[in-house]
Amino acid sequence: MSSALLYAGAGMGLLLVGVWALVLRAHLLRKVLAINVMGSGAFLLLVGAGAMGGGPVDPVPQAMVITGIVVSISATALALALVLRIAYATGKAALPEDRERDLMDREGR
Amino acid sequence: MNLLLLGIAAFLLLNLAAGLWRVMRGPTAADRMLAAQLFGTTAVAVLLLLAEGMAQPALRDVALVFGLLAAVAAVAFVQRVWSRGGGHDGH
Amino acid sequence: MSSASRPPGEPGLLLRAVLALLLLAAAAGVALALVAGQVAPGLSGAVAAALPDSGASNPVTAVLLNFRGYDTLLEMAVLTAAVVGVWSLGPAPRIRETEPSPVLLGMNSVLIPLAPLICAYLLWAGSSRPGGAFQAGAVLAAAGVLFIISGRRPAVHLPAAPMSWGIVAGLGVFLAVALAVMPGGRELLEYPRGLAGALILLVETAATVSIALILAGLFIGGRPEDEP
Amino acid sequence: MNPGLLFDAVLVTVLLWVAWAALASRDLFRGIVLFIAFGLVLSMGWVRLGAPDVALAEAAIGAGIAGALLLATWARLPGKTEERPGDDLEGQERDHEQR
Repeated sequence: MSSALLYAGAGMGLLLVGVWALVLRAHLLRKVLAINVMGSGAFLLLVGAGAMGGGPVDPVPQAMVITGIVVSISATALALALVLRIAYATGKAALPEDRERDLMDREGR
Repeated sequence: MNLLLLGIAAFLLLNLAAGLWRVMRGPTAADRMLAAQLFGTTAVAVLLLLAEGMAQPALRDVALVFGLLAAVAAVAFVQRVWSRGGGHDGH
Repeated sequence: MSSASRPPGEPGLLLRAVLALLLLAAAAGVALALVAGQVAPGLSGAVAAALPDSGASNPVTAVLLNFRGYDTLLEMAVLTAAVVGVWSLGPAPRIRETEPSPVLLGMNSVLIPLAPLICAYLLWAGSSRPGGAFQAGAVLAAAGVLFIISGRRPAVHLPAAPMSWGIVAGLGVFLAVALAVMPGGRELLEYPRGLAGALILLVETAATVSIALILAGLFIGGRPEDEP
Repeated sequence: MNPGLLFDAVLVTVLLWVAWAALASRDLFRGIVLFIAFGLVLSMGWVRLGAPDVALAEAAIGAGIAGALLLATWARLPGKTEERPGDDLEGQERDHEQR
């Protein structure tokens, strides 16, 4: 078992945790965190799989991941601005269908 | 030598995991944030150890960036979250 | 999360079960591919072979700005679109006036001048070792964020016009360089030999400034407005 | 056992646990702080994977800017109670004056 395989597996784990939280947590800020964790998992999977051959780490996935990190931070910023809009418009930072559930999360309880 | 450095780095990593206890426990936001700042310092130390242990001097640059940028989150916390008690600003 | 404290709207057991099943299936598929699949040779060799012509000796920088320049060009477009999106949602929220503490001001006076220095260093290092435009831009943006957070009046509302020009400059310069090399039978982004290093440096510098301004613009959270 | 692999195993365990804690914790503020910690640990992971360029990007963006962005957004969310952010129900030690 190599380190690269370990990290690729961890990437898959992060992806799973992210999807799980994205679906089940109601608060929109938490969904943004979940998407970020998912993204990190995908990046780790990509570079980890690229490093499994041994030798020098493949620079192409690395460059793609750097691009991905910068895109994901800008998407996160846009998402956070939209979350604030929704929160100001509706008083709750959750999508309409899970407003009741959000009561727990919104107060930070 | 390499083994020693990696061992110390692993020990620091375990320290970081122990510090997570403070983040989980709180009780105030400042406790959690301070613990996260401590992680930043730990990360700098781990990176410097890895730079020597893996013979990659470029990792010192990563540690440098860490040292500079860990402060940004702390300042954001103090100015935006703590100083106004989590209230929202003018809307 | 105990089931006793679950509020009425909490997702049901069925949803959880279906989700768990789907995720496990996906994980099993990827695990199978990772463990049993053949390891492809990858592109390390190809990149290393073409490196002398690329204008950068750090393979990652060469891939970002030369071999896969399309990615980076379109990435700049995505970043610009993101900042347009945030600014179109409304004006930047007004920050309540607070007197910045002397500790913060003292810290800023140490950290803010350091950021452009480290930014320039990373930009310069990027061609031969880890570093590059994104990392340098992010460090510079951190200085901008510190400036914005410290909440001193002139800093809260940055003048919008120069900032907008700076934001589109990265994409503009990249596009201009990409198109300017086309006469002489070359394709988009096909840098002429010998000039590649200089052109990459030009694109990277513009991208660094742009990325810093974009990240700061995103942090403001809305369209900056000049003083009323 | 290979010491490098042992280090990696510790790192991966911490990484997965921090991610899970950040997404599963009740307290949203705690989730954000754990997410900042997640960025730090992930950056060390990139270093171990042999990708220092990615580690630099992650350190600059994941540890610094994303944290500041999330904290600023959290502070602006309407509808929070008058309590101090991040206080736990079980451990209310107010070291600050009440407003």
